[in-house]
Amino acid sequence: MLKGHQSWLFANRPMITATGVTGGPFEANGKLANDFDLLYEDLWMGKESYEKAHRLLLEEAIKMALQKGNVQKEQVQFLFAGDLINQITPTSFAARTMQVPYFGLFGACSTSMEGLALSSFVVNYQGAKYVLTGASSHNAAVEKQFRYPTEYGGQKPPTAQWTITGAGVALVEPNEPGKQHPVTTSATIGKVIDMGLTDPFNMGGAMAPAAVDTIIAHFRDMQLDPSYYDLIVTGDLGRVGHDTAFELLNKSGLKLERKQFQDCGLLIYKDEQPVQSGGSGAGCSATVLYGHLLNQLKKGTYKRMLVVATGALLSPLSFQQNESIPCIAHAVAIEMNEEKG
Amino acid sequence: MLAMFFWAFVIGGLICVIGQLLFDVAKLTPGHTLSLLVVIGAILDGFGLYEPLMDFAGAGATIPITSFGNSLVHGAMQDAQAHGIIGVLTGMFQVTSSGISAAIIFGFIGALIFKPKG
Amino acid sequence: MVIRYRLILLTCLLVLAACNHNQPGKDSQLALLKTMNPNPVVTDKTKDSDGVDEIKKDVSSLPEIYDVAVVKGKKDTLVVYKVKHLHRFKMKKIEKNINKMLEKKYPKENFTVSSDYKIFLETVRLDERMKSAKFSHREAEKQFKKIVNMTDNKK
Amino acid sequence: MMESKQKKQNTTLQQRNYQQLQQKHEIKRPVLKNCIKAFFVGGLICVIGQAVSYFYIYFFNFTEQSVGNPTVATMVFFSMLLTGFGVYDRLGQFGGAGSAVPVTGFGNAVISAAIEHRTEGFVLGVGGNMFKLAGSVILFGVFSAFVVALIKTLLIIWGVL
Repeated sequence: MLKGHQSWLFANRPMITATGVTGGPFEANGKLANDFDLLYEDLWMGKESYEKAHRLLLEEAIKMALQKGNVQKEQVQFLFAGDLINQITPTSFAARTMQVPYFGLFGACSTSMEGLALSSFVVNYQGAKYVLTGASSHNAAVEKQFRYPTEYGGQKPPTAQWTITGAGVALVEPNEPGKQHPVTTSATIGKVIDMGLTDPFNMGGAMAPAAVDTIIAHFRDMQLDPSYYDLIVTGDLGRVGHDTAFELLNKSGLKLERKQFQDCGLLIYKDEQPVQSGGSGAGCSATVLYGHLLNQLKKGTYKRMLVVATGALLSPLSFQQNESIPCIAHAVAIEMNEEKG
Repeated sequence: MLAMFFWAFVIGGLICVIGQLLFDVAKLTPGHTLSLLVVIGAILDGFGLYEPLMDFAGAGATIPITSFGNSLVHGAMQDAQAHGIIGVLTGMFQVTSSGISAAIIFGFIGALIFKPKG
Repeated sequence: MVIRYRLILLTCLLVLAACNHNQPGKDSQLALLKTMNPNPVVTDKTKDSDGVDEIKKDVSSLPEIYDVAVVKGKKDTLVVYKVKHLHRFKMKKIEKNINKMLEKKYPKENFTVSSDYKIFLETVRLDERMKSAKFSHREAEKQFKKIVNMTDNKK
Repeated sequence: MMESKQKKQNTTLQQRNYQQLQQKHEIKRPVLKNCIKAFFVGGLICVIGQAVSYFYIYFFNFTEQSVGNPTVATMVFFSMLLTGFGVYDRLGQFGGAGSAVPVTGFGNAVISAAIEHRTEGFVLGVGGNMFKLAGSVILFGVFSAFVVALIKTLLIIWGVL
């Protein structure tokens, strides 16, 4: 149900019944290694190209989610997924393997929440019984496309972010009262915001206003106060973007506490890992949400959370042609299903 | 000879500091920085300033990419002296060929035996 | 992995082989490190070393220069010197000056002037070989011509 | 220059305000520290280069003038090994321009691109992409050398020099 200007309220509260999260070697050394279902020791993952490894990450995450949800792939109606590579081939090729009707999405690093919002919408209105949604990225494959060859000795400035290697997939089903699963309650779709920043090594700074815009729109549309959520987590703003977004939000009049406002890109790695400003990539918010954050939700650490995945909609071509970096953010609210009675 | 090592270190280091300033202060990409340094090397040789620097600092001046511009001009000038103006075109790579051919050959060998580690 | 280790091994072997390829004498090993001040060499039996000593003295008197080696062959006379490091910027000028000075003073001689370490090293090696009795004058002359040629196609 | 001016005029007030605010939070590049690191890494590479050239002077028939070519080739060879074993990108992150400006950095640019695109085949991948980073260095080197040498030659012909 449309609420306000750009938000959906999911009255039927679709459930996330199972998730599958895969990661690479760098993530295995990170802070959240225990929240991954499958970690690869090698970036190649036994494949002959990074792009194929990228596909494998997503395929394995999908299999994991299906297995945990005890669902056969033939039962799944739709797959909403995407990644960062040209023409999202890794995701499309994984969809070929899975033989599930498929919507390919591109929202850069915001793909995870774009997918979750759409899946929840479809399930909420009985459009499907089982929907898979997810996003993935592979460090070497993405670096190769967006920056320099992985072995090139270019110096990354401290504002740069580290593209994570990983895939996060969720299985969304209609609500069954009493079942202890996380449910999505609402979503806000963001508009493209461009503040004229051009530095591709400072994505966080470019994406922060998009995140802020979407968060403000969410609270306006849902007529809520920030204290309603005990966690508002952004996708991959990194240190720079996160600080900027925090200041912008407080200036706008939304009263947020620092503890309540976190960032997936800052959660995933240890401080001593050489990731400069934090993690990024389509897989970043997907792996952290579907792994760590949902586990915390189930444990009761958090009651309600708003996940705001941010994406920088640039291509190597566009920034070479001196275009600025347009950005987008989508928000989905998640909480635990009410207990029976 | 020990003085040579010392000055190679200092001059080579200083040229790299110029590069670093172009990275960090002028915010140029590595591609822009290296292209600029090559052009500077060519111009310095045009004024006859690079050769003395090479005498003085040895590898400190021949190893940085600026020497690439220098030796391109050198090759062109050598041929120009021998064959007139057309030599500018034909002599260009006479002195520099080793760096480029080494990069091509080792690049290909590298592609044959190595995989990117990520 | 095995291939990589082999590659490293191969490189090491190559480097080692290159190192062993010619074992120079003890003095010449240090020719680049310290001041050698080698005696003037005359490869031609028929000539004596008087004139050569003088040339050496003349060139040594220049303030920018230390360590001079002079070799006199049948036709050419090779003058090699080391330039004090801070004067290396002006090396081309120094070379020109020496050339001019020598030609003025010894108009009959045909001079080859060089400040190249390599040429210096080779003259020291030549000197060493001359001292060992087995090295004939003809061989010395041949070696000398080789050195002079080296300066010609130095670029 | 023209372009950046135009760009500034095209930005709205809101954009400019945001850029100012963002700048406050941007982590500054440690310029001094980077320069010191670049100095030492770059200097060290040049010292290794000097050692290599003395090696060639000592054991092969190269003079100081002609030793540049084998030295450069050897340095590029070292660069290939370091690139292939995945060391050079780490060195680059530490040394910045110190490892990018020496000829080893040029070698690294060529070799890393060649290795990276091997999966697309040797013709279209390696061949087509080898110079995607280093190509501009060759282009601008050759063209500027052409201009410089042309001017100098003409000046010599006209008797100015």
